[in-house]
Amino acid sequence: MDKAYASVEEAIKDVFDGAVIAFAGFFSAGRPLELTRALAKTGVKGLTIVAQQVGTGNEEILELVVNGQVKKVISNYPFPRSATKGLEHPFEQAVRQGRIKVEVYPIGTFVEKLRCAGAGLPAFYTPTGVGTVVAEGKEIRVFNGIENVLETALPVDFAFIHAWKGDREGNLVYHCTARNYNNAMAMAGKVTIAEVETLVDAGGLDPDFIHTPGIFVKRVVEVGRPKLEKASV
Amino acid sequence: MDKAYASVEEAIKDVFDGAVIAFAGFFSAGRPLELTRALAKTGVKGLTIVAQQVGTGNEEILELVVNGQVKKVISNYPFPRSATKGLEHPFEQAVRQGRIKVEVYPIGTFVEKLRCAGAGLPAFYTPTGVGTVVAEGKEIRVFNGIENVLETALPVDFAFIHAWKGDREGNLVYHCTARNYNNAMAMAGKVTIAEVETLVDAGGLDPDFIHTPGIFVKRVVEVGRPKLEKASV
Amino acid sequence: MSGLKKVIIPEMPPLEREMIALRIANMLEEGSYVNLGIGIPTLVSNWIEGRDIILQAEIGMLKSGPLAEEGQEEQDRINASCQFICAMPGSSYFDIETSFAMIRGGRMNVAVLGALQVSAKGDLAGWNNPSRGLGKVGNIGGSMDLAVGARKVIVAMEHFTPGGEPKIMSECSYPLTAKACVDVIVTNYAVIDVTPDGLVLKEAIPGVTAEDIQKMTAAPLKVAADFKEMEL
Amino acid sequence: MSGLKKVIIPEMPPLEREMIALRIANMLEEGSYVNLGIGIPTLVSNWIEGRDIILQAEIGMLKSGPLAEEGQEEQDRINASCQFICAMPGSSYFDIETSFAMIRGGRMNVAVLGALQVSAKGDLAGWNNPSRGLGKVGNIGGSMDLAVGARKVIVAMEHFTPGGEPKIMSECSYPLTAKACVDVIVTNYAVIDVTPDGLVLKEAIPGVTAEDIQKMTAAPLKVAADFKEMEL
Repeated sequence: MDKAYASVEEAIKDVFDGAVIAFAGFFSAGRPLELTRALAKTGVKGLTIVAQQVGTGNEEILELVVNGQVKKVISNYPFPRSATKGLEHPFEQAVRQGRIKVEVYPIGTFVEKLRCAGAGLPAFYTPTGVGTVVAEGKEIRVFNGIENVLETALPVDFAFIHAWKGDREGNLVYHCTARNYNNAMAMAGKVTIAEVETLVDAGGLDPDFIHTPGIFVKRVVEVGRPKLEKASV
Repeated sequence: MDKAYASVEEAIKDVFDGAVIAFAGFFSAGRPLELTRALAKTGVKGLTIVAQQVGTGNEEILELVVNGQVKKVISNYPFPRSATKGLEHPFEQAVRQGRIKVEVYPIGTFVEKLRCAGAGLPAFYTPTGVGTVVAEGKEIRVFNGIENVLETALPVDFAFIHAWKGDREGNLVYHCTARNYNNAMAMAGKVTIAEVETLVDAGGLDPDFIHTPGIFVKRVVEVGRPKLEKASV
Repeated sequence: MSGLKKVIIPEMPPLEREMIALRIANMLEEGSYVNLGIGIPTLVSNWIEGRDIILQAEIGMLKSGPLAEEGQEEQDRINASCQFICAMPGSSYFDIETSFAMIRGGRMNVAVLGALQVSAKGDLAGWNNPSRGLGKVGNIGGSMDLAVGARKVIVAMEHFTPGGEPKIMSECSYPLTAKACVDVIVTNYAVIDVTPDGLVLKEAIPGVTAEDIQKMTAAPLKVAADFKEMEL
Repeated sequence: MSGLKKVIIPEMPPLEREMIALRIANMLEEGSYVNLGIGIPTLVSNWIEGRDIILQAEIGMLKSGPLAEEGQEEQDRINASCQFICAMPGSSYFDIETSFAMIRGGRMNVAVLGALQVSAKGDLAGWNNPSRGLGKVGNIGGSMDLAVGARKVIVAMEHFTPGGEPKIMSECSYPLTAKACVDVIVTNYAVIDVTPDGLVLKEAIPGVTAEDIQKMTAAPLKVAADFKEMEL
């Protein structure tokens, strides 16, 4: 089962207008830089972006925003940290002008929505967000004397992820805190596309230490070690 | 944070009458043999056992049953595979005679109940079990046109687990399919006790390849490599 | 004589269990992820060597390999039937919460499961034989998750119970594993598709007619336009 | 003159942010797992070197170490504030679903969080300053999970907003992070416990009286029987 693609362009060729795409990465760590850059060069538009950051600490997604490819964002920390910087930020401006819709969740809920989509579980209750705007309009239910809010799974059409090492069958290994959302998003993706720093043949990874089993991954493409500047947040 | 104990007896000293205890292991793989044997030598009783097998392929838990220490079993595959063998099996006899109560779940629901307990999520919906006895008396709810059953988290007072390697701070690594329930049960345990084949100092395990982070583990005790016969199932 | 009964079966001997497994192996597509249940389903693994099919062991392993040879057993590497197995290049181990995430999450292209009964609507009863007298408890294992989660469910079973009763029937009388989950039934006499229009007989073993199969089945069968002799 | 206003503050200079962090570090027990939020909370890490306290970085790391020195940065190892950090013997990395399982699952002994406002009942408002004008969206990050999940929540903040308004008040006017979650408030003037009986003033910095703190606080304070001068 050889899932290796020769280029990021080939690997993302079937991304369609209006697709829901999850992008892994937490600030500077674990972002699918090359896949996202390639997407910015395609004409696809009307995208829904599922990602922790949009623009701040994530210049590649910012490019999608600036290109007008983004319709909606589902996130947990989408805006610049500083209100002043935010006023000048193209994403925040697009939100203020109503050109991009935004849905925000606490990280724990955000990532569990992704995992549940991958795990075939349609919904779960969490105590996080009760009594806040996050729970507005949602069902509240008491278990063991504690209020909880009902949250639903978040499946995505494509998941763009970044791994340290991968084999041709899609087994992946991450490095340090660059792991972050990569596994949950791989699980949630109908089509999960992994850029990997190093691609090896099947058997080149220790089977006891695979972080994401290949069954969750449809395509793998080797991109080398990214050259990263420290992200501005 | 040194969590190492000198003996299994010390490590399980505070297990109390009526405790709910999860035992990892899937047939012959990944069972906490030494912890369970030590428990059989204590006088504790009225236990609720959470485990995949009871007695078949799990002779240590069978000892607890034979000793009359068990009040209830929560499981997914508790009985001998063969009906004929079952008639002679002490656990099945105890169930038939009403001395031990049994609750069964599909594996996916069983393990997710444990994970949810560890993850602070009180309940979830799953499509598994709808239209079967598993869903009797439980809430059914439609998401995206599919019926699901509401299942709740299953916290346990103690989790007995078995790891290949562990460090003194409770970080654990499992071997092959002996991993099975160990992580989910470690998460679910209010007090998680790990027997490990090899104990190392902090720093002796690769931080990228820890299967269960130490925060889920309260006590660690070194027991060496188990000598296992193939289990009769 | 009152303790005996007459059972009508074809003159042709039925398929051996290994041959049921072979027929199913031939249905599997290259590039599939497949989970094999206990019993006849496990035998499918003997027929896929060299093919691009990845087996999942629900205990927590992908690309589970053949049974380990005597002396080569690794005590920590077993399948869901508690047999010692081999690893292969590209194998991976994971925890069982992830294993069942894969299963419920629709990543299994095919699950091959045994059954006690299958209904005309594709209901599956496989985990609890009421004759055992254990009531509403029993060994569920991974069967319910597989029946619900796999994209295609193939049932591998004998056409009759050991007592000569048909196992394919209008409604299951045993406790269900899952409702309307079965796509194809392969028995030692026939291949039957479960469709929105009911059961459709696709194949029968040589020497057995569609009429014979209908007589052996306690649910109405439509005969497929391309009904044919089973080839192995 | 109409654009200016008069604010009453003590003659004594308030604590520096580093000193708020030190007071909190002294509250932490040996053997604790602790998560530090962005801002003043992060500074607590400067005061626990050599102590038996394990820090969690919610991005997915336990036993996160000190900031990496110039030239020693590993681009794949950052904390939730996007700072390059060091690993230590016993560190571990994990995915973020596991990180928040720990947090919600009650494994954090303490979370130290910043705040915009805290109410008399311990409600915390910290993620959305309405003056930014973004309505019901904003940067939530891990704050809500930490506020709900940690066994003890310590708020680290300045006593007043930059505009001189009290941040401790009867009811929060900003969007909440979580209800009734705060256990202790440590400001640059005081330590205040949140109890079922309301806010209890435990400590004030030298030269500042309980009466002064009450005047600086927009919610009623009880004065603890063991009220004392803050020691650092």
